[in-house]
Amino acid sequence: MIIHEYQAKELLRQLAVTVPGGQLAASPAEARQAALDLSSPVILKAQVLSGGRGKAGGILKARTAEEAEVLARSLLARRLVTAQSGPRGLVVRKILVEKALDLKREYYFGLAVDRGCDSLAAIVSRQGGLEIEELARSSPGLIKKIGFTPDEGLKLFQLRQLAYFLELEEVLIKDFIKHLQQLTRFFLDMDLKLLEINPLALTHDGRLVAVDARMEFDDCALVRHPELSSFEEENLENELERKARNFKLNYLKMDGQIGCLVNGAGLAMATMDIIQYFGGSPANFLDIGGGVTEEAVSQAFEILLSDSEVRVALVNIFGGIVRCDLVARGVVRAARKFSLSQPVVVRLEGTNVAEGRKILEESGLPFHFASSLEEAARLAVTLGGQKTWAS
Amino acid sequence: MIIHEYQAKELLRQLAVTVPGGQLAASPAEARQAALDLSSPVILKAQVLSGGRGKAGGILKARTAEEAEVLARSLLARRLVTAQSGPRGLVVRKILVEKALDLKREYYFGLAVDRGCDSLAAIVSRQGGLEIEELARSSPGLIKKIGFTPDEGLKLFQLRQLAYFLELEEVLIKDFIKHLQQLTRFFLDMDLKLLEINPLALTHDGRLVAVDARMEFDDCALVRHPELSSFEEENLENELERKARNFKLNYLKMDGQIGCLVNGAGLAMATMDIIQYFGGSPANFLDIGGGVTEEAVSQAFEILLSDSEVRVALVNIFGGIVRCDLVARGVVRAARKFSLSQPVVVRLEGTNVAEGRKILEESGLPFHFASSLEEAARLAVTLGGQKTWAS
Amino acid sequence: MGILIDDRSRVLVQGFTGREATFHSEKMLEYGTRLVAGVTPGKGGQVHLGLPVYNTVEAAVRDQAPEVSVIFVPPLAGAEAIMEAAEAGIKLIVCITEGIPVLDMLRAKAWLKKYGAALIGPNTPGVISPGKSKVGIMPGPIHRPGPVGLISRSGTLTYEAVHQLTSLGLGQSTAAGIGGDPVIGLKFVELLEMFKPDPQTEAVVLIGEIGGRAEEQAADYLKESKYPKPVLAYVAGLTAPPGKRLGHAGAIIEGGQGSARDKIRQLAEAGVTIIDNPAHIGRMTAEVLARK
Amino acid sequence: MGILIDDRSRVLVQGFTGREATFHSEKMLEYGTRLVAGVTPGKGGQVHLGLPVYNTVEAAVRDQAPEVSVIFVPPLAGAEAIMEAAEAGIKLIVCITEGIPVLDMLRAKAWLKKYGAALIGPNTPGVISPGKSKVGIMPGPIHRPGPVGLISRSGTLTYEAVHQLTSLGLGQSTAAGIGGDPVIGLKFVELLEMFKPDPQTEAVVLIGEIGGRAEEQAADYLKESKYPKPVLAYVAGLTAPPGKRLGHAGAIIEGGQGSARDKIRQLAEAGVTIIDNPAHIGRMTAEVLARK
Repeated sequence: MIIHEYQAKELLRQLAVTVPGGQLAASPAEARQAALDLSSPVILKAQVLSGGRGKAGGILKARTAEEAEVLARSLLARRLVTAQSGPRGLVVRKILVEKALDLKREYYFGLAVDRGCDSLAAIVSRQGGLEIEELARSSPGLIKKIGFTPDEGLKLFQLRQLAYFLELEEVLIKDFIKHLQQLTRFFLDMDLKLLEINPLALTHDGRLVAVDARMEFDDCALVRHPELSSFEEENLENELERKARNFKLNYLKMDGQIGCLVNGAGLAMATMDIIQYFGGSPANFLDIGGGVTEEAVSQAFEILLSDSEVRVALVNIFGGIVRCDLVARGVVRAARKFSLSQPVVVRLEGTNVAEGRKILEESGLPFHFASSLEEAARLAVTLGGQKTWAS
Repeated sequence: MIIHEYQAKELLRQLAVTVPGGQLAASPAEARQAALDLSSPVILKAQVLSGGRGKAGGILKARTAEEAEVLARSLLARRLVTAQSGPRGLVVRKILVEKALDLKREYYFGLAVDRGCDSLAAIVSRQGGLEIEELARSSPGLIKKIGFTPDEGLKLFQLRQLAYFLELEEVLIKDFIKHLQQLTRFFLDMDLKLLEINPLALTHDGRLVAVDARMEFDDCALVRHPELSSFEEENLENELERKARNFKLNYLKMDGQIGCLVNGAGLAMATMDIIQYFGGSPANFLDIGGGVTEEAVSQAFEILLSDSEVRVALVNIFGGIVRCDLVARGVVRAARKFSLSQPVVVRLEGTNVAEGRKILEESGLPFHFASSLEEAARLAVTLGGQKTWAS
Repeated sequence: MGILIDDRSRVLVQGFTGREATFHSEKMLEYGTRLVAGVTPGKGGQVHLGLPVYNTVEAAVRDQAPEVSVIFVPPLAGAEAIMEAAEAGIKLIVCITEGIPVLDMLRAKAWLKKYGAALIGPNTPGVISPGKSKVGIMPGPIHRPGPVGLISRSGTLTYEAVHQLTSLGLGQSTAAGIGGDPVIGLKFVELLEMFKPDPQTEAVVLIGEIGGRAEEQAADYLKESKYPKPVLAYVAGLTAPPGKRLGHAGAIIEGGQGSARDKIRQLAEAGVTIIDNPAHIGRMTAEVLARK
Repeated sequence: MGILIDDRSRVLVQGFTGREATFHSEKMLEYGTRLVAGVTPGKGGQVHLGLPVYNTVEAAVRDQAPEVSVIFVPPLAGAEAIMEAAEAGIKLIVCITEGIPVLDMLRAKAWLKKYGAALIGPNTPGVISPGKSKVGIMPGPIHRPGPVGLISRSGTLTYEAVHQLTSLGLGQSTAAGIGGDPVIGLKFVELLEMFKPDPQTEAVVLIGEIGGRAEEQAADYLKESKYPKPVLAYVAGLTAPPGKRLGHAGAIIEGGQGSARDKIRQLAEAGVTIIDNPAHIGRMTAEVLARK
């Protein structure tokens, strides 16, 4: 679970890490008031769950309260299209208005799961502001990475190594180390997968300030941290995704016209890929998972069909734990409720395939049956009747 | 630093570990009142910093309040001689009066530094009450030991192994594990070297109770735990030892007549050994350490001389970090103050030996000089004028 | 032959008496897997599916000497179960459990190093050496013994691949799911290394997906080792949007790294036959084997 | 020859600019020890005693390539200093610091394993190969090069032993203090193993004391290895009362174990010549060497 910048900063503040003074604004008027309260100039930062906001025009400077109001109106009116958001972009519901700071130097600090080493890593860079992956390519010499295990944590001498690598002034080092210890503790206690402060800036008056912050919590561990559930509620981009979450379905809205209902993440990705392979465009990723109920399948199919862009649905099930008959019953139930208008291509294989087929056939609903993944994908693309407009 | 049973039990109570109801008594009348408050029968337990109290008669059962008073009077009147106390025994200043419990089974539980493996160990035994070393010799099959590191701690599955090894009833296991987790956390957080609950008893009404408890804290880590300093104050057996502690001197009172002042623990032990080798008996262990000051040497020599049993003093210094002249000055200062009555044998070697010798010679005090360890020891024993009466 | 497991492998089930474990243990027994015992804390001494139940793996190992353990416990108990198996001396641990927190898994991995145990998973369908032993939850009947080694990060996509192979008459030596999580045990490289000397295996199919660097590492390994058998690969996730988690905790394109395109390019450069359509896994494998 | 250090050993000083470190570094330089740099966080870039000072061991190793580090830092920083040295690639770490908490040392020991570094100490006077290099705080002038290897758990008692040897004309190949703490690095066994092939060393003297099992382990090792050189031992603490800490954190008789009497008996059974009077260490060593 990724949380918003303003939420991450609130957590940092609780950890006694300095963040810029700021206020959250949901309207141009609130942005204006925030600029007045903080005294201009201020920075307006669109609160969307995506990196690359700056390049996408989601971070703007306002010299006056009036300018803050105008800029806030423009931000709130549109969807922000970033490198990660997909072409539809992301709705800007809230803006973080922050006091503009006079920065002397900008660093990068991050704690992350290092999949390559099966360890955790603390990463700093002498240059901040850019994406760390970009920096790693362009200027690896500016980056220092120290691996550590959850049990051992970061040792004091390692924190000193990071501090001296950044060439921090001696007077800042003690505080820097103390903050890193607290952040590491927080990372471990709260099951984070990523904590980035970028830039971590040195102001002209000699303070280290977290100018931007990004936190990702481990979804698998959220059950250990009920205090995070409010973030979870708040941050689902999409109504359909929220509904899917309630039924423990893995659903992700995309930009095509062929809705997919699949069991298993790998098969679901492969299904999307083969749709594209044959010139179609998937409307979503949807993995119903292994321990699914008939009710959840029905909900999943409803969610899929409620996407108004879906022109054809493709059900691709390879029954293992999941039984084909259970899926068939769930699909039929949802289709009946929805007075199905789109064509539905169904490919069933594996556990209880005969029973599943029978249920679908006897439903009287207009299902198109395919006997292989290839046939199913071709048929769906044909019925979808057009090439994708996504790249 | 070893703390008293009643102190250890207070700490256990704070960790939500069940201990018998009890009151501390410093007089027979208090013991009587405690027995009345707790309702007899009660157990009276002499609070001395030594194992083997039971065998030494330091743990007694009183069926009535009157009996409690009588037994408390006898305990408080005498010195308790245990297997570890030395022949002089230990003064009983306080008695822990506890409700006698109806025990069904007795176990052993311990957490300790395992020097053999350079790790920590959790140890349980199906039989409690005895010293664990004795049990390890007589019935190793009743003992289970699990090693762990401070960073990894004890894993849940290891705690289950301990619980199932003890053949605890299923209903007790959850609590047992929870308590062990808390004790382990406490052990690690507070820098313990030993935590023993022996016996850990199962009562007839199905509760696990810490009937006796022993805790040793790491002296080197006490500076991290200022909250423990009150225990430190309270628990020094001997006035001289207390005074020595204030000057960071390692002093331990023994039962002989030859007082020793030495630099270095190994050399101090060797000095005691050679005194005994030649038929004498050391009055103390005293290591003045490496970073000692003239003032501390003076205090050390005063402490040594204030032991009324000391008939002769032996100063054995091999100057390395410690300079012989500094020691000489300290010794002279104390000797002057004390109007020295006992003979003092001095053997100096190493850094600044000539200056040291000169200071002693010019003091006009009656020092006996020896040029080697052997000569010094022989001379001290001769001047002491008698064989040791200690074994 | 095949790798990892065979008909002599003695298998323990952790979390034995649970609903899922019971269902799949029955299936494994039906398949012929040599289950010897199960562990469920608090149920020690019971008999379940005709097998003895123990409170601890330690006790089960002492009495029944299993070499392999398959884990069906709740997510938050998963890492502990792995550590318990390793400490008790189990040499191959197959962890079916899905949703183990990543910090837990990092702890478990550090632990495994100390005990020299191999881990498959977590979040895997398991391992099957068709006709010999099935340690996992995959549908047994779709498999046939044969010459193809299969290593996959995915579950049902593996079934799809096996189904295509079997439909064309191509059996499998061993099919192993390595799991879809960010932190897993054995990866492509280690299993490729095991397939290398296996006389039954004539070709290896890799089923990869976006995220992580396991495919890239496999490419490096194959290039350096001059791998003696043909290798094919399908990588899922060409259409996946960056920065989004797709079902598998591991399936996410992170900061431009781990994209399907990159993985495919690197595997191709290492001489791997790329399968660009998931419906052609069987067909292309048959072609490669025919060409040999 | 000798063991551990020689005149080519490049030595780093951790906690370099402190009072004690400065004093002893001067003495080491006087003795001819090849000090190449020092570390004091916050003083990087300074020059101290003519040597460069670094903020981190990492930086010092990068620039000056020391192989040995000697640690003079406060007790609560001791374990960290050991870990820092090990991680930076230092292969021999001599920790003079006294009073490091035991849990800290357990962490440091686990850490050392990962990096394959050897530790001498803590709470040791250090190591000296007379005439070649002195890495520690022992008084240099009492030593002479010669045929006796010395391994000791004590500080000043070692000086006493060396003094006796040198007075009788017997020099030392290497004298190593292994430290008086409960958790230490190399012990008797590892150093005996190093002395075994050393051509300069003709006899080894062990100075033990109560507490722990290092002497017992040495006895076991000597028995099993059929050690080819004569070994003598003095064990301090025959008069020590049980259960009391005698100066050294390690010098305590625990629950009837680790008594001087037991250690002496086991060493004697292993064929070690027991020195029963600490004033006879030199004399008895001379006798044993004369008999050879």
